[in-house]
Amino acid sequence: MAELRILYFAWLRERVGRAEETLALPTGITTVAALREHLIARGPAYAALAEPTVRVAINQAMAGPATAVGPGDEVAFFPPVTGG
Amino acid sequence: MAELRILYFAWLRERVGRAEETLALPTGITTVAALREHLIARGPAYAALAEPTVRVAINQAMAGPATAVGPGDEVAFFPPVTGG
Amino acid sequence: MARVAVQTAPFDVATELAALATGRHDVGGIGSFIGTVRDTAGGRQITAMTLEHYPGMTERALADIVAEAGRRWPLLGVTVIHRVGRLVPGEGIVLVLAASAHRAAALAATGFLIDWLKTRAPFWKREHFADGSTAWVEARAEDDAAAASWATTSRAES
Amino acid sequence: MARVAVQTAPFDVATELAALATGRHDVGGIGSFIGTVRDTAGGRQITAMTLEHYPGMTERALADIVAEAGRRWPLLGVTVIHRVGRLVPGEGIVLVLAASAHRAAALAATGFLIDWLKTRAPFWKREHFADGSTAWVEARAEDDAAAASWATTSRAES
Repeated sequence: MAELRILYFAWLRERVGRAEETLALPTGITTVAALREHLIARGPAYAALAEPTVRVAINQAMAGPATAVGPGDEVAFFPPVTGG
Repeated sequence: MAELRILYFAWLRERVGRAEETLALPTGITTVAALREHLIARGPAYAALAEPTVRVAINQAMAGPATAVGPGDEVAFFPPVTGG
Repeated sequence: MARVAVQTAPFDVATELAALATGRHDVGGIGSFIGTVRDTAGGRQITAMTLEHYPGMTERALADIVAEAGRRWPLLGVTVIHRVGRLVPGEGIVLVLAASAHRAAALAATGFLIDWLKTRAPFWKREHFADGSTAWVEARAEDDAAAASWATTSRAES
Repeated sequence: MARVAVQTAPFDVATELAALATGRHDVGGIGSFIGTVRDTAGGRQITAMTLEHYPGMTERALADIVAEAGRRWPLLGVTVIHRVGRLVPGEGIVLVLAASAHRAAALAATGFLIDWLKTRAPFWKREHFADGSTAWVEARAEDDAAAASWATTSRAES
């Protein structure tokens, strides 16, 4: 089955209520933007994903709304970074 | 008697042939430029003072041609610095 | 030539300098930046800071930043160490070292590495206050501006 | 708050960092530059370098440069140590440390201090070559340009 591994970091992890989950990739979801909309529609726990500052990485590389998402990908959502 | 202490550094010290000397301040010498001309006129050992890159400090502060020279001053001649 | 590490343990600057330059006779200058934990933020007293990161991506992001520095300046060695976990005021968070034959490249690369790290490496800081509350540190627009200032032009000569 | 030293002995970076920042909780970043002796100059092999200076004026010039840095950036501590005498390749010549609450000030001050030191502090280097000959190092136009770049504008925000 086509699955995605989804990770959440920092306050996004706290607001979603989990650090990671596995998602069966829904038919028709092929981009970061579509995946994000799909998750937000799942319920109030995912409302934080609608924050405009949220960043996305696909397979540990920064991604944009149009970046392709496919089976087996590791997708991470997180706030702007604050290291250093 | 009105005297000046004169110091030479780096290749200027080598070309003048001494690290320092005491000079009776000649009448009418009141600026760095006049002192430099006076020294150059003393003989070939002082020819290096005519090099355009030579720097001058009066009492351990950088000076220009018009800077005043007076009794008791410490006057230093040296090449452009190359530390660091 | 490049050493990148993400670790909970403190780093030792003398050890890292020695690893970078001891026995080398081609290095003319080493630039360095050490980031440390302050005890105040926005006027509030901080008792500790917790650093979270994205294992795997962090190392890749740091390696990418180091590689970009190596394309921009003639570097002879680079070290980037970033700590994670709980840190208290006075402790070192991040160490950047950049060695080159000449000081301009070493200093410019040091600034570039920390500026890009701050906006591109997946670390997140949480501050712990004296009253027991905590808050995630917010990204600063001036960090974005500093990183963007390196985006298109090399500053090797600046 | 400022430590300026001219010495024949080697400096120890760890000791100087500790003296500058240990026990302090207001420092957020420390910028550093270490200048080291390379083994070549203009394609020729160098076996040693001799550094001469102008005792008295050197310390005054360094103190003036440190004071100027303190006027330009909000610094919490500065260390400048410059060695004189005979040095061999690989040895440290000069150490500059600048501590501030914020990294931009620490890094800018570090660059400023070494650039101004290079053109304003009375040190002269002589290189010793493998064949026994020696030559005084000539001042470089690019060092004058680097120093001049700081002359009129503060770069605290750069």
